[in-house]
Amino acid sequence: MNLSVNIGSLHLNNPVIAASGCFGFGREYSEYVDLNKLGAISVKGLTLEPRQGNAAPRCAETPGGMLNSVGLQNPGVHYFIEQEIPFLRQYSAKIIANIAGNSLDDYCQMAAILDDTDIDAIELNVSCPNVKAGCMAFGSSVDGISEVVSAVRARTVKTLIVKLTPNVRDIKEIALAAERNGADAVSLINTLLGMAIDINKKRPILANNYGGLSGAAVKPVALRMVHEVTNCVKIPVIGMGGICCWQDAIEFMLAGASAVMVGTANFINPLITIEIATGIEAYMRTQNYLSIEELNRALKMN
Amino acid sequence: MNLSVNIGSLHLNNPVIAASGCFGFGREYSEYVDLNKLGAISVKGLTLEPRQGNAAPRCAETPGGMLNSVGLQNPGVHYFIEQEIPFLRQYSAKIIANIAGNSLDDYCQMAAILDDTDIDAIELNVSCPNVKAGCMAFGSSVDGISEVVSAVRARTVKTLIVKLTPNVRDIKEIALAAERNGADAVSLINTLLGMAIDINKKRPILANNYGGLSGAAVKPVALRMVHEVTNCVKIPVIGMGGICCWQDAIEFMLAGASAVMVGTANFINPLITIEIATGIEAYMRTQNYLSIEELNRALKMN
Amino acid sequence: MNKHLVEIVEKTQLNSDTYQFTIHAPELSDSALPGQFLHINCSSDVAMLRRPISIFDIDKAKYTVSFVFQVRGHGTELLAKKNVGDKLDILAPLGNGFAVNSTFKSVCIAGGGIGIFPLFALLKQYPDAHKTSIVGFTSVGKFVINDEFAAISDKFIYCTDDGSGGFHGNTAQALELQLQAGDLPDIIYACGPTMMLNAIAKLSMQFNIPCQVSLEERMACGIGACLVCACKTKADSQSGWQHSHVCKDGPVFWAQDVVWEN
Amino acid sequence: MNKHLVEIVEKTQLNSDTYQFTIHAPELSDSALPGQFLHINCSSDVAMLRRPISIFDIDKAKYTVSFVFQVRGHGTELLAKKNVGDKLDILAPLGNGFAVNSTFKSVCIAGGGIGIFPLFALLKQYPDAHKTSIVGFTSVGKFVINDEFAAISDKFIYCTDDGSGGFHGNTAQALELQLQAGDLPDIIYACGPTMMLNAIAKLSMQFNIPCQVSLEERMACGIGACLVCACKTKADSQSGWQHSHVCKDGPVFWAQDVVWEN
Ligand SMILES: Cc1cc2nc3c(=O)[nH]c(=O)nc-3n(C[C@H](O)[C@H](O)[C@H](O)COP(=O)(O)OP(=O)(O)OC[C@H]3O[C@@H](n4cnc5c(N)ncnc54)[C@H](O)[C@@H]3O)c2cc1C
Ligand SMILES: Cc1cc2nc3c(=O)[nH]c(=O)nc-3n(C[C@H](O)[C@H](O)[C@H](O)COP(=O)(O)OP(=O)(O)OC[C@H]3O[C@@H](n4cnc5c(N)ncnc54)[C@H](O)[C@@H]3O)c2cc1C
Ligand SMILES: Cc1cc2nc3c(=O)[nH]c(=O)nc-3n(C[C@H](O)[C@H](O)[C@H](O)COP(=O)(O)O)c2cc1C
Ligand SMILES: Cc1cc2nc3c(=O)[nH]c(=O)nc-3n(C[C@H](O)[C@H](O)[C@H](O)COP(=O)(O)O)c2cc1C
Ligand code: FES
Ligand code: FES
Repeated sequence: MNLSVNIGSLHLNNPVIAASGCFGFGREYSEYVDLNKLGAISVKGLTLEPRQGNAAPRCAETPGGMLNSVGLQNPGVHYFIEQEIPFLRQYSAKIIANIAGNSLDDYCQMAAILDDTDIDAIELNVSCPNVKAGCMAFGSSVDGISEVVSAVRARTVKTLIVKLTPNVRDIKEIALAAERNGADAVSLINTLLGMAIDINKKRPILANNYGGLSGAAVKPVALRMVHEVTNCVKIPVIGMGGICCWQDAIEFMLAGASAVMVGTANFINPLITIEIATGIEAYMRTQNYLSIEELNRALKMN
Repeated sequence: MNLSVNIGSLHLNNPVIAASGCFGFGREYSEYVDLNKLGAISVKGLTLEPRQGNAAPRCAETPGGMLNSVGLQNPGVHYFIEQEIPFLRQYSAKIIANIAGNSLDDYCQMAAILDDTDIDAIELNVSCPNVKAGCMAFGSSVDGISEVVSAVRARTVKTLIVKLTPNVRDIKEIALAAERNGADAVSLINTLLGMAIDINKKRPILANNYGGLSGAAVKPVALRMVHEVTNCVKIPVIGMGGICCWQDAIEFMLAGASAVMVGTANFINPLITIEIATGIEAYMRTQNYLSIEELNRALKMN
Repeated sequence: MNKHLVEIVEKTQLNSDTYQFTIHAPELSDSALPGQFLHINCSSDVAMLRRPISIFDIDKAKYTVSFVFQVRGHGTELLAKKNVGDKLDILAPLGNGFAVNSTFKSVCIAGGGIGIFPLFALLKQYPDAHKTSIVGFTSVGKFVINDEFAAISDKFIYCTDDGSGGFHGNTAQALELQLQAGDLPDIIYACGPTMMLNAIAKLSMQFNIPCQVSLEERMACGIGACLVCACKTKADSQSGWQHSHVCKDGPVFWAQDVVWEN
Repeated sequence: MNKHLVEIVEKTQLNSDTYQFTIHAPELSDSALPGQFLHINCSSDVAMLRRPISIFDIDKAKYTVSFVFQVRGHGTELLAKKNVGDKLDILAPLGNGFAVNSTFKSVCIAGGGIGIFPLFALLKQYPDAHKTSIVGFTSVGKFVINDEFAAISDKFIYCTDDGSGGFHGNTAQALELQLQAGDLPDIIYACGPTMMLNAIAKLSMQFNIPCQVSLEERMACGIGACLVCACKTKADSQSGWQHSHVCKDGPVFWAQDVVWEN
């Protein structure tokens, strides 16, 4: 049995990836998890310059999920290259640099900078709902995504994963535009834009008012979108959104995802990525699947 | 203190409405709930001809929510008029006829037919994700909604509520188009399109493959959309999506909703509509709000 | 109103994953019929749907009703954690019970797996008739409440899919042998997997014996309002069929009224 | 690794909504420091975030750690339902504890509401110093573990916001009176509502006394990975501030390092 998958030229030992923003730069979880046992780590969303992000509170629990409005706090791409890549390179997990920008130029500059570094892939975050300028604006129209993907494609030979927002009417057309313009893979879903109100204070709970919904609650929407996208693009699809256990991961892979990313579930169980990898392996063994591709083809529609 | 609200010319004794598809034609719940204590009942989505709906299974539980793919099973608008209106008229709850069609002509015919009957309002369902033709297709573009709303508006003088789908990029532009074309109010959200897979059978759980997600899980998305819409339209907004307790209802009214609809929560607690109405009243009393409009204005943004 | 907050007065674990609960519920014990079900709130979580569970036994003298359930997923798992003294929020009795006809001289029940549970209270409605019980499980290890069925029946046949005990085969096959041997009851009542019910329905038509089946479908409201629990039944319409609803029009149907799909 | 499955060995209800739990946790009792916290999984539901709760007391001899918490919402409500013998899934010890300096001759703690809990174990680190405890609640009815604080302190002042007992006012006001009267400790440790901490931070600067505060912020991961628990601290950067994280850089901060907003 073979758990490995290829996402473009990116070879993963297994299909479990830590989702961006939910695993820091790997350091924090390295105490809990053997990072060698992860397929890859998508690091916290990077910007050209360091950012302090939004004011607190940045988090609100909601039924079966949570809202966050971190707003891309990060130490900047240069700090990442100098301080974090060397740490991560100690492990066999592949390094995916998640990048976000205010402008097309930001994306291009970061892609060019990262192209010269020892990372394995770039995840183009055009789907963060928590920053004022750029980002999700690019990701929610065919024109926007085409522009940014083709521009970034021209700047890097690294495996290029485009991360899609679910806050659209038809995610298929966005995914197809990413594919057409040179993406090696798409990952989805980023968070759904949501809100929670404190009825005693009569104010939104998040200082930023709106935030991104993630966690178990979004799983049915994520799974449907992954299924839609795997059925229209030819490039690999990385599925995520509410994956909390290996059974959830199997659902996404039956829906056609070549790999899965695990976000919010890490906060509840810091060992969950490894438990999911183990569970996938056991399921494939009992069900006699020899490869992830077989699993990807196993779903029968009603 | 005054709990009554006006939705166009529709006067409700209180802001709690049973959501369409979740309360049958009131009969089933009349054993549990005094229908006189509800603001209104939006009946199961009606079509011109009787419909048998989709195959079973039509329901899947998901974290904090459920998927349904009923697909508008209903006895048709004529049966409703003859058999259900007389029953409902025994109670003071206002009657909202939720109508769905395959084509523009369906909507127009039903509106014209209902215009002559003893109902209080029409809720234009242009947001059902579970039928092949029409419906959500109308509701997910500015052109589609403009066409259907203006056509229906020309056929009826009843209060016209347009029910919006959350499966769009920008619900504000859809709401504004509904307003521009003569809607007296908008109600939102209908269900989010989702999916669940049985990993043992390797098939989608729903016979229809995809279904509509409702219940607590969707609340943050619903609340955000209601907030967006109340801040851009001038007509009343009816909020729904995951309301499970009076506190949830207050969140929606702080977000600007004039009234709320309660759907999935009825399945778990058949008394919930009344408990919510009681809770809203108690909250307004302790917080010294004299009217729902005051509550609608009370939210301070961060 | 059918909403009750009832106390669990007895809890018995029947095997590794099956439990019998008895609740104190005077109104319910008075009005409930075999074949009806309880719609049980298994969680304190406001977002978890209720779970439909059939009535297993009714004790009018003690004002109790009992039910037996197997742990399958999250809801029944939480239910199994409840203890004597805990309160249960239930909607009951829901649906239509079995048609009981006191003139019947001979009745037969056929139950597969968790399908046997609603049939026990039913048999008790026939103190005077000759009662044949055919119960089936995947394997002997899964047997529960066999003794109770054996005790109350005049003829008791048990089956296992894997042949680890009793008749090797399912209850439909066992029933067929009975019928072929000329042991023809006045009525057959069946509950279990759809494939088994389908086979039994065919047998009942072949041997011209009235037959009622209790169907299962995923439910939300349990009272006929949400329409998710659809099943195909025969109708006078052009298509010849309609969608009925298991919670309200059932769960018990006459076998001949059901449209059986293959 | 900081993930443990520990057993609850003692549970005491302190008042209508406050509980003290003691857990058997040898490793933790050995390594944990006052001011650090436990990140507790309150539910069997895989989707509920953990809840941060401070260490209240550490008993190295008995290998136990205890914590005290108030029921606020859904998570703490579920936690309160756990019983002796139940297992708790915790991440601990997390965050940085208070700085303890054995040369200090006189220390003062000021705690408001649930803010008093982390300060108890801290006082025990100062067997020889003169200890002043200022604790405050909204009203006498809310008092918990006052006796323990009184017993361990050389000077004990209690405050109520509504004047229903002790000093009428909050702990910052009570502290101010002490300082004005010339009762100047070597260090002040404070925990409680932000407004109170802000006032105490100002007093500490005014009287030039080192001061540590324990901050609260909504958390998800608890270990510095998700960045949701931001708080503003001073920085060498152009803006003069940065977002630190309560779970990892705190929860204890030097008052002078925090950017206090009004
Ligand atoms: C009328 C009726 C009577 C029943 N009587 C009994 C009984 O007496 N004893 C018994 O052990 N079981 C009985 N069942 C089946 C029982 O309802 C399911 O096993 C149970 O709902 C599964 O819930 P779960 O939380 O364990 O599983 P999950 O997989 O967590 O359930 C997820 C969802 O699917 C639904 N679901 C899953 N399996 C079934 C099923 N087979 N039938 C209906 N809904 C299902 C659940 O209700 C829930 O909404 C009955 C079902 C029906 C419809
Ligand atoms: C470092 C630290 C130490 C703490 N120590 C204690 C203690 O010893 N005793 C005690 O009673 N309380 C303590 N608290 C506060 C405690 O964490 C909250 O009261 C608790 O999380 C509320 O959860 P809930 O389920 O009751 O409320 P809910 O309203 O259901 O919580 C919803 C969400 O908001 C978060 N939240 C709500 N209030 C707070 C708050 N005040 N601080 C942080 N998160 C919050 C919850 O963690 C959860 O994610 C501490 C908080 C922090 C940050
Ligand atoms: C606290 C938090 C921070 C996040 N930050 C980022 C980010 O920096 N870049 C990004 O592409 N996605 C970010 N995400 C989105 C996740 O990577 C993921 O797409 C989403 O949370 C859905 O997956 P989940 O339900 O498993 O968490 C963040 C999510 C959370 C909860
Ligand atoms: C079983 C079911 C059937 C529904 N049928 C209809 C319908 O016929 N017409 C309609 O406009 N909305 C229908 N809805 C959507 C609800 O009215 C409501 O918009 C949605 O469920 C969100 O609210 P909730 O979370 O309170 O359920 C249905 C929802 C459910 C769960
Ligand atoms: S479960 Fe709602 S109609 Fe049957
Ligand atoms: S809670 Fe995740 S960084 Fe502090």
